[in-house]
Amino acid sequence: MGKAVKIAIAGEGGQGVQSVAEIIAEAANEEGREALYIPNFGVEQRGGVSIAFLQIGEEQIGSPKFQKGDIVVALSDRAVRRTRQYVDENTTFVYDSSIEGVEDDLPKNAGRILAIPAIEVSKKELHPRVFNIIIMGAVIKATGVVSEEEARAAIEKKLGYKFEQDPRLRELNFQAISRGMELVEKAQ
Amino acid sequence: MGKAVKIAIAGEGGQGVQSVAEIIAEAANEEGREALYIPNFGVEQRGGVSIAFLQIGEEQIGSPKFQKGDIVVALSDRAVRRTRQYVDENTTFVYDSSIEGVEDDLPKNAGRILAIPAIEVSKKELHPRVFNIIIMGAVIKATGVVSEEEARAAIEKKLGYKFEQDPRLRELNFQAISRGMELVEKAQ
Amino acid sequence: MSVAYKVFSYEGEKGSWSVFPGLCKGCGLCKEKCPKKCLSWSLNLGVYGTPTVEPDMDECTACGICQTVCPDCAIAVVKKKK
Amino acid sequence: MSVAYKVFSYEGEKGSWSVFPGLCKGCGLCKEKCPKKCLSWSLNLGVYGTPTVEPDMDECTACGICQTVCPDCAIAVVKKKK
Amino acid sequence: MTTVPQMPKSWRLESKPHKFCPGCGHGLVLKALGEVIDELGIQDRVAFGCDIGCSLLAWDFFNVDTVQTHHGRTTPVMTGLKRANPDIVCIAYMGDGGGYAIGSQHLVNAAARNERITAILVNNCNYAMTGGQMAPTTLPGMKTETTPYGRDVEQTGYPTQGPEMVAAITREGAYVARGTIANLKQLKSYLKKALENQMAGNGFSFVEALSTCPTNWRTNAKDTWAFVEKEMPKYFKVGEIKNPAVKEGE
Amino acid sequence: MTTVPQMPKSWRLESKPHKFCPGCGHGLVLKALGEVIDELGIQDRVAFGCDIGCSLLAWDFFNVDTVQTHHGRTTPVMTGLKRANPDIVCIAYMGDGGGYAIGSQHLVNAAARNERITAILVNNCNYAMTGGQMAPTTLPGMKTETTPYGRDVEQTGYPTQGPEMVAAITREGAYVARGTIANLKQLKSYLKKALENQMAGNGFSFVEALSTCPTNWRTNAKDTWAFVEKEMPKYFKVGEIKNPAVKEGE
Amino acid sequence: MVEKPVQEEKRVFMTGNEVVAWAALAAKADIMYGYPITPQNEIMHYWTRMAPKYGKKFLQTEDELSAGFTTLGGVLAGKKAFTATAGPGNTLMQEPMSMAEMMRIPSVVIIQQRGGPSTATVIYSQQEVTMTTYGGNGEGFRIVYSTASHQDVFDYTIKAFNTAWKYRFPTFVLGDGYQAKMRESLTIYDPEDRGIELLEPEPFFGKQAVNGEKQPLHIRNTYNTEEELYEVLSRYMDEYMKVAPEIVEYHQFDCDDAEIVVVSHGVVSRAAKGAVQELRKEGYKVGYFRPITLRPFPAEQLRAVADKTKTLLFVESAFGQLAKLAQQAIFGSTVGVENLFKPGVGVTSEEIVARVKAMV
Amino acid sequence: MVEKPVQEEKRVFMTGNEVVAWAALAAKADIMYGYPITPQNEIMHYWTRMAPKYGKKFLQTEDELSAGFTTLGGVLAGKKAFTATAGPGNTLMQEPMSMAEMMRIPSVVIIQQRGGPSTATVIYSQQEVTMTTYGGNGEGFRIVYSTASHQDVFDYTIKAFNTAWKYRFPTFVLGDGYQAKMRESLTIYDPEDRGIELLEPEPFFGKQAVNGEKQPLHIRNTYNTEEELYEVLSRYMDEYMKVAPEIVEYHQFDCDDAEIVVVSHGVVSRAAKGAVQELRKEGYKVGYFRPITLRPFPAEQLRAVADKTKTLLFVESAFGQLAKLAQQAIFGSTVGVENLFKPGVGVTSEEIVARVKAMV
Ligand SMILES: Cc1ncc(C[n+]2csc(CCOP(=O)(O)OP(=O)(O)O)c2C)c(N)n1
Ligand SMILES: Cc1ncc(C[n+]2csc(CCOP(=O)(O)OP(=O)(O)O)c2C)c(N)n1
Ligand code: SF4
Ligand code: SF4
Ligand code: SF4
Ligand code: SF4
Ligand code: SF4
Ligand code: SF4
Ligand SMILES: [Mg+2]
Ligand SMILES: [Mg+2]
Repeated sequence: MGKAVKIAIAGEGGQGVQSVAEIIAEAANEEGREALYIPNFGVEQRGGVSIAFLQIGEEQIGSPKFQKGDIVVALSDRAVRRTRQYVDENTTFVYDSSIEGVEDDLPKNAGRILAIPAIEVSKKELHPRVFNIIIMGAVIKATGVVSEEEARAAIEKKLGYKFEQDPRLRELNFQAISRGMELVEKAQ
Repeated sequence: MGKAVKIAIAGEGGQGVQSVAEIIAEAANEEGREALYIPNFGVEQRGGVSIAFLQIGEEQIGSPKFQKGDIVVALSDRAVRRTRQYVDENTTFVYDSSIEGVEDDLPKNAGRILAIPAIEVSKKELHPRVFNIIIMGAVIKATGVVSEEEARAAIEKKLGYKFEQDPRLRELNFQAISRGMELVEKAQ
Repeated sequence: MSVAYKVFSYEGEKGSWSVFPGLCKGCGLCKEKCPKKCLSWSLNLGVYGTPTVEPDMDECTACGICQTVCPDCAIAVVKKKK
Repeated sequence: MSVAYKVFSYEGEKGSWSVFPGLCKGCGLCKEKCPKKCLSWSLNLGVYGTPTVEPDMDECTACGICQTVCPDCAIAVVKKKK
Repeated sequence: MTTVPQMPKSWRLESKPHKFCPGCGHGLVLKALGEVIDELGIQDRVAFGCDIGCSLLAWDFFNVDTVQTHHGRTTPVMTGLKRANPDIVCIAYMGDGGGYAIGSQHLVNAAARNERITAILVNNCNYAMTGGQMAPTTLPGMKTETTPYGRDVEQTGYPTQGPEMVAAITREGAYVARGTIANLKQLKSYLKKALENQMAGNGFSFVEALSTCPTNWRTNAKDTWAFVEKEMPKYFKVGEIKNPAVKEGE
Repeated sequence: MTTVPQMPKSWRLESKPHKFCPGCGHGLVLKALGEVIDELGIQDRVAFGCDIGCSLLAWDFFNVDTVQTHHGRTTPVMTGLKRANPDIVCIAYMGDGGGYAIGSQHLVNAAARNERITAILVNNCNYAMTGGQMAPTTLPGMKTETTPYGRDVEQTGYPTQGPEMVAAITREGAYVARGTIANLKQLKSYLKKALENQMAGNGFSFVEALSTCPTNWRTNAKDTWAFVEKEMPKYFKVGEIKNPAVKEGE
Repeated sequence: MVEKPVQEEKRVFMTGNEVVAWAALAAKADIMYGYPITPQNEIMHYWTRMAPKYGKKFLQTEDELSAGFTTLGGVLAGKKAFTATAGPGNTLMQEPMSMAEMMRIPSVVIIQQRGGPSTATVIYSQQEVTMTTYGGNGEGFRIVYSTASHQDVFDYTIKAFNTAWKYRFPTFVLGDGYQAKMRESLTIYDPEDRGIELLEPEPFFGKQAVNGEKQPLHIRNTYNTEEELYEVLSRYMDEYMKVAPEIVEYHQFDCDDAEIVVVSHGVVSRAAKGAVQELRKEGYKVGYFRPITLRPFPAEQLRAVADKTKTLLFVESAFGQLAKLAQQAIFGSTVGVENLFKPGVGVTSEEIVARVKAMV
Repeated sequence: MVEKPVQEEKRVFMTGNEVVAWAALAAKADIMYGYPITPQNEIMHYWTRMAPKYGKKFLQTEDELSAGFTTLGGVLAGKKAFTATAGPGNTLMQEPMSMAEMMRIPSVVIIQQRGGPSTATVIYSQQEVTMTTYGGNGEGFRIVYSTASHQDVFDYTIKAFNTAWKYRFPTFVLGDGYQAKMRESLTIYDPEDRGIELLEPEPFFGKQAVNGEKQPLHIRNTYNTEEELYEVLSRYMDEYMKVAPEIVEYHQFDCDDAEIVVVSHGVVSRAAKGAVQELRKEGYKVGYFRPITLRPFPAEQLRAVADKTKTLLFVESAFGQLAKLAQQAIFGSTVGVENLFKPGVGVTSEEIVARVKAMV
């Protein structure tokens, strides 16, 4: 059994981490690979840090959650603190460079730590709404679990009905993927 | 451990079998012997056959109910049919001779079968109200678990407050015990 | 299935009155409700060995109240057709 | 215990108006209820990273309704004594 | 003419005499109900559910499909049955303990959802089957096994007003009444309307029947009647509370 | 003068910001309650019980003794507490699911027994904590996760009239009202009277509060207000239903 | 001042349900919450008669859920509260007791087992063993005493209050319909006269403020993350395992040279005792083992017996509910196992004797 | 005519709760009764969206007691009725299911386990094993399938309906919060296309009269005497024991030469599988055993494994609830026992690997 790639993405409620994970999972599934995605959930409907656990591999995935991720993405200060536990020396830890005051909380034991300016790019270059798609690009670049084409196809499938009405949205999303991939490339 | 004497007394709701068993049990207890009395009970408040299981011995009694009694007393046709199961070759089976139509239902395997005219005696000689005390007399005679004096004392304790008001009642009850004992003696 | 019940029947001017001792539990509800107060305890025993009831047919109007209030359907009253 | 909250305060003719971004969840209930419609989204972010509110103190009457309807006690209004 | 007992056709002969005590009002309620089933000609499509409580003794009472359920749970069993097969005329038969105490969430929610079933609740002012403890309907001052010194309303409240409570949460379509075995004709008419209301698909129907329990009341026939006729109505008003056939204000 | 949040004294600072969603009405009900506790000066002798439902998020909300109970079971826990120590001012805080569905037997029986506790029920027209299913109080036609095509009153009945039901089984001494977070002054006055009624030993007191759940309603601030102010009162009448201080007929 | 309910040691003759009421008074219980169910009803009947004389309270609730939860409320108030139930009522009681387990709220529950499953019979069984020891959605953080005689009922009901408050695990006294309804003799006494110290319950809620200051208590049963819960449960299990050896009780005799050991609990162990005594008289090498605590289970003690004997004969008025507890507890033992299972009915000495004879 | 919900085999990617809804449709379930509880809610959400399209029904009840009892009502009407719950809801579900056991009313209950005891967490655990297999005041006359993957969830939910109606024991599909909420791929299909015959439920009630005559059915759960009950229970147990071998299911591999066999069930067995495969690659002699039916338990099958290996390593997200079932089932075996118990949290392959390595 080839080991599955383990991905955790965490952020605040509105940051769309769950849909990023879901889209990647579906893209992988479409390719016929095995994907398992599970969100964290609890008693609070809002307010907690939102975490998506995603694994992609060639064979049936084992435990739905994992102790250490291959790539862990944190998109807010609380998310940084909450996801440290999933990091070890094999982990690539990605966080948004605009997050303030977390220097001391970064997982020092991580294999790599990448700060990417996703929030800034989304606001300044693209649109805040595609922030999570930038993250998606970053994740697929960092892990290689799905190709850019597959990611595009998955987004098309998910949001195609919206793109019909406003084709510019398609472009925006696709750009967001590419930019996300670039950000990781640069940070490496 | 000396074996306890096992007694089952069964009758219709109004026949007072439970108080007979209770009084005997208390008499035995007063003497410092070990007594265990348990009534049958079920979902019907009325209408079922009432059975009292009583055991008296020198040491703590074992199981509260038993499979075969030393003496089994049945005071109605339904009681005869219901208590057959508690009879074996060591059992003395006592029933009221006025019960009709149970000839075929009597436990043929009983060690002894005694028919006693308790109902008749109570009606004709004493008073229907002391019917159960006659039965009590019969039981203590057949088993020897308590002496006549002790039985009287127990009745005094239980009904003394009534006897205060009407001393003739005391006499009636004591006579009932004696008559019950006689009936068994004669039937033997 | 049909079950046969023993019956004590009484005839009167106004009708006939029957009690089924196999059903009567001797509760006395009928007796209390008879407007003519013409029911009394009988020597016949009911299903639980308690007395059942019997009517004084001179008084009984065959009004059927006793039948109505019997929780065990132990009484059957037939009013004579006039 | 006492907890210190960051505060953005605004002074106006009728009184002072403060919001505690550490408490504000950006629900907008206050904004809808302001009789003067003088609250708007601010660039300051609240506890969940969503915008908090700020008043137009030229309009604000320090009536305190926004404080009352805030489920998180994120607003404090002090009316000037006349 | 051979004289035979005048039992409702829907009664099951094989289980008679029934298992209720002498003078028990359950027998009268079930006689009224049996006659109504006969009159409506629905014996073949009635399902009768009895609760745990003395009502359980009716598990083989009628010649109709019958299920004995758990204490307080007859309402949901019959609700589930009705939802799955609306052609069945569903009767949930229970005591005051089963309906107003342990099963009250089922009763009020079936009423609120307007389930098309008929609930019949026998109010005998006590928990009879378990030997006579206080019920929600026990009268003030009444002695029971758990109110040995008489029910103290300061401590335990007043008798539950069941039909009034049910009426308060039902809307149009519901039928709610309180009858008594002291007026069998009226009780029968309530039961009939309750079943008709179900069959018409109008909604929930509920009849409380004031009943007797001479065993636990420890009353003779005279006192039994006196209690059900005179004492109980002091706290429980007999009559129809909601009847969809009667327009509001009429 | 340093500017500090104007929280009720009885609120527990350490647990603020509280765990309710943005715009949640629970926060407003608890603000009103906190102010009442402050005004009555009873912080040291209040026990607060919260249900399972979003109310559980209030388990460390106040600086008063607090117990988080089971779904629907806050009423009995607080009843048991009050019975054992009548000096404690007992508040049972629950949602519409906890109070009118799974815990309705407790609610109606506590009311019937006239337990000297105060029950506060937050009506947000849905099961919020579990993600927005139909509640007994869901409005006709309203979409929820279990009524995806809108609540069909034919199938599931009309919104439960809780205070009306409670009022129907209580006698003298009970206080019953329905307030709304859209009128906080009034809600506060109801909560105050409810607690005073308990403290006076009069009897059960019950306040339903119409509240908001923007998360499951999926409403923005404007629609949130519109729903609680305009839609809900169509089915839920705000006002006092029973007040021992007011004589009948007044 | 109200006088003590039990003034001096005395031999009495009463039903087990009456014994429970007396024992609760002797243990200084303050308040009973309950819902009627046969065969435990008379506990409430006696309590409601006697309690007011001693300033004790009672509340009849609307169901067993409420009986359980009001009991927990009573405990929070700092009172010795208890309840009693049976059968389907015990099934419902699992919900409140699972809360007691999670929040470590001491509480005492008397169970008088009846036939099962469902309503079954109102009479008797030993079919509530699994449920009483491990019921609810959890790990059985609780203590269960199984009584065999009225003396036990008295002693262990008193003890249950101390155990519950000492260890803060809900504590069950497991009787049955026979014990509930039968009359036999026992000696009742005031525990303090015998030097048994009765623990004073501490109020959780409603403590007085000291110098106008009071640290309020916040207790919960819900956790946000799996890890938080795991940590709590691990701690509870550690504590449970640590105190278990102090709590465990059992009774055994004639096991040393026994080829067959009869293992039974509760009222059935009376029949077992008689049978073993009789068989010994006849020369059979038979022993007797009775766990008194079913939870925690006297595992080491039974294992020691199993190591020396050939066969354990489990005798129960159930389908092996005790046998399951025992087999899991002494897993690894190769002792032979035989069963005499009579769910819902009593077992007599004669049957056990016959069974043993048939085995050898 | 409404079309079939599942027209052709297809690979899908969805949550476990959605899988349950599809499986129930595929099994021709008629009606669901339910009460919300996390993590099973989405079963109802999907059902209420899809069911009306296929003429299916739904009732949201006032609590789980009602959900269980209405389900039994639905079954009496001759419909394939089912419900789903979790945690404290499962605790309450024991009351109606004890009635189903006594009256042999087939019924299907989906359990998505969450943390316990009490409200605990809404997330995940394997702590409802004891309760689901043996809950209520009885003897566990029921069948429990423990699923490990979405494919299992689909297959065994369909199977559960057949099992329940064939044997007339209430049948549980035991999942958990992870399975409920995670998304993974599986193949859904119409069972009849695969030659799986779906049993038609017979109406208990509401049968049509034939020639104006109808034999009404009277069913009860209460017996008057202990002996009557004993007779019924003995008959049930005989029947249960007789059919158990047909029902039992399990999965094992690499056990033949294993020195350690990892025993786990449900979602944890996925981690176990991965761990065993990895360990084997590294040359460790490790085997894998997974009971699929927890009740009846694959006792003989596990015993055969135990007879050949040195140690069983029980791995669970609970404190040994599976281990208890297993140890009782294979009592007499002297196999060594080790545990990796993590109540309320998941277990990963890595942990199991580490544990096994530490053992050797
Ligand atoms: C869960 C549960 N709790 C308690 C009982 C015991 N129980 C059986 S009948 C009954 C009371 C019945 O009273 P009611 O419903 O008024 O009916 P009645 O016997 O008075 O007709 C009780 C408490 C039970 N069977 N199940
Ligand atoms: C016995 C039991 N059943 C179900 C649940 C799941 N549950 C938790 S909260 C809740 C609904 C809460 O709704 P409501 O009481 O209206 O409170 P809200 O969240 O809307 O404030 C449910 C069904 C539970 N915890 N326990
Ligand atoms: S028919 Fe009427 S008058 Fe005759 S006995 Fe009956 S009640 Fe009395
Ligand atoms: S009412 Fe019926 S049962 Fe009662 S005494 Fe009269 S005839 Fe007999
Ligand atoms: S104080 Fe009044 S006017 Fe000023 S912002 Fe608030 S609501 Fe508006
Ligand atoms: S009401 Fe309060 S929390 Fe909401 S936006 Fe206004 S200040 Fe912020
Ligand atoms: S106990 Fe009462 S209610 Fe029950 S059958 Fe007897 S009289 Fe009727
Ligand atoms: S889900 Fe609704 S009720 Fe719950 S905290 Fe959020 S807004 Fe409030
Ligand atoms: Mg009653
Ligand atoms: Mg709600």
